[in-house]
Amino acid sequence: MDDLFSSDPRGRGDGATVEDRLAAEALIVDVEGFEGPLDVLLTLSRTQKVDLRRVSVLRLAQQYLAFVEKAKKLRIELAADYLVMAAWLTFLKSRLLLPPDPTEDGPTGEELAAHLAFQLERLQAMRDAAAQLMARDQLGRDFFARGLPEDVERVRKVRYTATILDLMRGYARIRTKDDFRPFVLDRDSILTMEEALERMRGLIGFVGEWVDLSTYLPDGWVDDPKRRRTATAATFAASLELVKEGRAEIRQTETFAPIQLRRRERRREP
Amino acid sequence: MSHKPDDDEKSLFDAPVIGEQERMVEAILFASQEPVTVAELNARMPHGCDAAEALAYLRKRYEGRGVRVVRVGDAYAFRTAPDLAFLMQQEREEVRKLSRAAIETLAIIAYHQPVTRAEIEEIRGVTVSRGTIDQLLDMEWIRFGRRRMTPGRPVTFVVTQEFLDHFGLESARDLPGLSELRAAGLLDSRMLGAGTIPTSRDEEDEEEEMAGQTELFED
Amino acid sequence: MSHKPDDDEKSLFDAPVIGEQERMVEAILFASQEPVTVAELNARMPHGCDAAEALAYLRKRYEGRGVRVVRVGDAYAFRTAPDLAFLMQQEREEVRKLSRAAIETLAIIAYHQPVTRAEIEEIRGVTVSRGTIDQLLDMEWIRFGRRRMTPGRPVTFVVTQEFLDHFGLESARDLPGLSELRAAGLLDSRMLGAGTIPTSRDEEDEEEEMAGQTELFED
Repeated sequence: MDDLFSSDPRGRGDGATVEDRLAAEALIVDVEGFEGPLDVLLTLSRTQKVDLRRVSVLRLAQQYLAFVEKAKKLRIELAADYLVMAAWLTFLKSRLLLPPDPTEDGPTGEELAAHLAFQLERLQAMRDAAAQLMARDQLGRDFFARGLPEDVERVRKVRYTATILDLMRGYARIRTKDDFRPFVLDRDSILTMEEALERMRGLIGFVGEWVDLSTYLPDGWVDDPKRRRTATAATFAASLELVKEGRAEIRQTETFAPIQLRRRERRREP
Repeated sequence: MSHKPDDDEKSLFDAPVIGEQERMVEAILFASQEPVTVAELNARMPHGCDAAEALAYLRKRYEGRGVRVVRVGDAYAFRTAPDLAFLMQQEREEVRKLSRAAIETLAIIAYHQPVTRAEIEEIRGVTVSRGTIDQLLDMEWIRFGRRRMTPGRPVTFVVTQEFLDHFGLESARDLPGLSELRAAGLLDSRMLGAGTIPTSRDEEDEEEEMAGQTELFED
Repeated sequence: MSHKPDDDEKSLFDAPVIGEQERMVEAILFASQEPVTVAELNARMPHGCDAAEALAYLRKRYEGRGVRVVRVGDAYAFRTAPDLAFLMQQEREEVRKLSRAAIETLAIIAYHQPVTRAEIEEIRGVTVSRGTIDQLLDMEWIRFGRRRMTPGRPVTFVVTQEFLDHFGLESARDLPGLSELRAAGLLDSRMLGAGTIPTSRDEEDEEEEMAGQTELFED
């Protein structure tokens, strides 16, 4: 990359040429239209009118810095990454201009410059490729699929299957209904429908008047909202069960009104 | 051929040759979402084309092929040749796990056969739907056994050879007992005392005996 | 030809003659809007058929016709000849307008696949917004590829069969200019250590090593 340095007419000046300033000014006009700093660099590199592989990175750095300077002067808010790039290019510039420091690690200025040139070339190549891709004949625009596809009729056949383990588990589940609950955690704060039903069966026989469902909630299940919720749900479900059995009647006068319950009078035997 | 558009009006350009017109009709019929009439074809094709003629050539070309140009009302479309309709059907086998109800019912039949429906319900604690039994009969995993010699002469169910084959059992007696289920970790250790499971019941078993399930564990 | 199913296994019936097989492939491909793989063809055709061979005949038969058999990845489909596009105004679909960012991202994925988001950003020099990737995923032009075996195990993106189908490509190897780009080293993942060009990143982006793209277009 001999020409890295050659096209900087003033050698090590950090000012930019008139040309660079003009380029910078032109860019400022639509800074919004750029897709980040690399895009700006690519556009700037075009002003050098050389093959991207022969672009002068040093000059590019100066052009870019001129662009950022110009933006600052015009009080144009540049996104942070534009400033990060400016800082990095300043660093690159110093590396390119100063003799290499043997104590310093990492890539040399020339390597960095070469990599930047590579990135620009690669980005340009991808843009060209994208343009070529979009210029191709496209399905639904230039060539077409069958407009009236004939669907394959899917005849579904279901085959059921089970393993012997399923069978054994199933049997174990039935034979140990009360004890065998391998996957259920015991939860103290859950009132089951069965528990509620048992309780209600005992109580309902005594209540001939309409009484709010909430009065059936067991002691100790009223204060804690969580416990109250589960108790209410279980008690409600149990009431429905009693109604279904013909042992109780249930009513609610309007939406969200209290739900009331009373014993159902047994019809006298004929 | 008919439908030739304005013969008198001379076109600036010659109409495409008929082979080219045939290609056009082919492409239009192929891509169109509906059958296309000759008038529509003519309207879409370059001036001077004779869609009817091109269509006639195209129909000829597709005679005996896998698809054909067919007439639908006064329009035309490509359709699969009728003798290849079988290719348009795809049988897909879907393997599904047996439902819990079916598995439990099946397990009870396997462990207690011959067993009546009432007995199954007694053991499961819930009613057994017709569908579940039908499904198992359908799969040929269970079949009807001898009728029970009790009032009502209820039918019994037993497992089939297919069932044994599927589960790799020589006989229903090979099914593991409760103690083995427990040893395999399938049973909670809180289970009641040990007991074996009867793998079959004699026909003289009375339905009345089914009252207490615990008896089933006592041998 | 390949995909001949078990030659050793004698079928009870002889496979249909090749002309008949060609008709079958014709019917199946005609019926489907989506490309159909050779494996699917073989699965749907009677035992003993060689869809690949029948396909070769079929492709030949349709050369120069108004519709053609095109290859899309490892699948085949009928598509109208592009030179007849002018007849298809009615069928033309409104193609979703893609942003410049989306088009670039798509090209980068196509030429560099499998490629991580960080690599796309490295190439473009800017963050790739979620929306861009989502849009391409949504159009089913890209999909997730294998995770990169580097720290953070980032996901990669690859183009899909729909992408190939849409752009009339037989495979990703047929992308325009691919070999030139590769020869120029522009598809290599070159990275420098410290001090590389800054790319603005989203904070959620995984920091990842740029592994060599050995998987590129292998198969």
